[in-house]
Amino acid sequence: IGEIRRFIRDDNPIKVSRSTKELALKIHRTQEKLQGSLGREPTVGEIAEGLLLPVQEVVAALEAVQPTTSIYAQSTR
Amino acid sequence: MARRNRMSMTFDSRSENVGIARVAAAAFSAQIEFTLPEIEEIKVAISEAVSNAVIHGYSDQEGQIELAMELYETHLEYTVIDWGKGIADVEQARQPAWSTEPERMGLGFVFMESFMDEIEVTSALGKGTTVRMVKKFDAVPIH
Amino acid sequence: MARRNRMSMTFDSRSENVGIARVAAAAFSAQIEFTLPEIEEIKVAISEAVSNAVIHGYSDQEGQIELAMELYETHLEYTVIDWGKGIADVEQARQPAWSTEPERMGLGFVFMESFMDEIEVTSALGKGTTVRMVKKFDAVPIH
Ligand SMILES: Nc1ncnc2c1ncn2[C@@H]1O[C@H](COP(=O)(O)OP(=O)(O)O)[C@@H](O)[C@H]1O
Ligand SMILES: Nc1ncnc2c1ncn2[C@@H]1O[C@H](COP(=O)(O)OP(=O)(O)O)[C@@H](O)[C@H]1O
Ligand SMILES: [Mg+2]
Ligand SMILES: [Mg+2]
Repeated sequence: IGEIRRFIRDDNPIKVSRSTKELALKIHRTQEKLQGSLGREPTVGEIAEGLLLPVQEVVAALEAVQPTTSIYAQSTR
Repeated sequence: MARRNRMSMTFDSRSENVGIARVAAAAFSAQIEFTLPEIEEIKVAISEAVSNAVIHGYSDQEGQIELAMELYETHLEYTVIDWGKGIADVEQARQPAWSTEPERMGLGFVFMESFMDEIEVTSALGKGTTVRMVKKFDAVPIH
Repeated sequence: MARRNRMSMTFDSRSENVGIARVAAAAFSAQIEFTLPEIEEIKVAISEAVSNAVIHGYSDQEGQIELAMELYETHLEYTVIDWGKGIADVEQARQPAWSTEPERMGLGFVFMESFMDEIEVTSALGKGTTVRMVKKFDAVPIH
């Protein structure tokens, strides 16, 4: 799996700017923090509220740090 | 059942567009108070359906793909259509680990099935394939 | 000039869809190595055009909106179409601070003009409005 991950990352054609990565990191931190305080998985709306961002921007930021095609599809190559 | 929202997108059969369709599907689905892991599952199901259209439907040749998304009171419906080569035996194609290409894992339909509540595949050789997937939800809060 | 990619989306005239169209446009545009501020600008221009279709074109009534996006060698083209009420005087509508609604700022077209390289507005009363915007780029690296 580590090998596949590294392959995907090296091969990842999307140049993700640092600020998008930072936003993705912030989203994950908010997710974890809310998980702790709520005692359950927070919804996208709760995460977006905490970050004062529209829900669409939250889910799009997470997509931008991922490879374009499915990891399942790529890992077979 | 009243439809609350609809968006459909049509795009060239290119691997770049799988990621763009994923973003749009995630954003459309975020109208419902899903958790991030739930959104992630929806994205995987959409990716598998759309990349099947690119890879198998058109075998990397030119063609159009449609992704239609509809929001109802208690479920979301996603339909992925291609007008490519079609599937000879749908039941066989949906079997775990079954693939027409030796280097592939044959798990696309398995992921779609496990991450969605319903999946319906209709296909005709030389005509194309339609994959309709339904994701249910309890709450009705809409952003 | 060869077209390298195309995606078009059609959606209900609802304010929720402005944000979805916005992130889809950002994802489509990210095929080119724009800087983040440039992507932000494209998103603002798209939002302004789509929200004009929702607010003015259909005045919050039902209707369909299309956003077509095309990638060429050295430019991107975005076309936003509505089949709503149309604009009586396009030249006047494009003036800074001009709005038919007293509480609005009338800066939508100003943003579209300053963030895109070209903008073309065609409209007919009772028929609808088409806003075509072009964003140029130098390099041709495609992801
Ligand atoms: N849109 C499609 N058009 C033509 N054939 C398809 C399509 N989707 C799936 N198939 C067929 O079904 C098989 C199984 O699909 P899937 O479970 O996604 O596995 P994989 O993509 O790894 O082969 C594919 O190998 C292919 O033969
Ligand atoms: N799609 C459209 N359909 C009908 N009228 C429009 C449309 N887009 C713009 N307009 C008209 O042009 C005017 C100026 O638009 P804009 O610069 O975006 O400012 P604002 O939206 O703040 O009014 C609007 O007030 C409206 O009268
Ligand atoms: Mg597959
Ligand atoms: Mg406006």
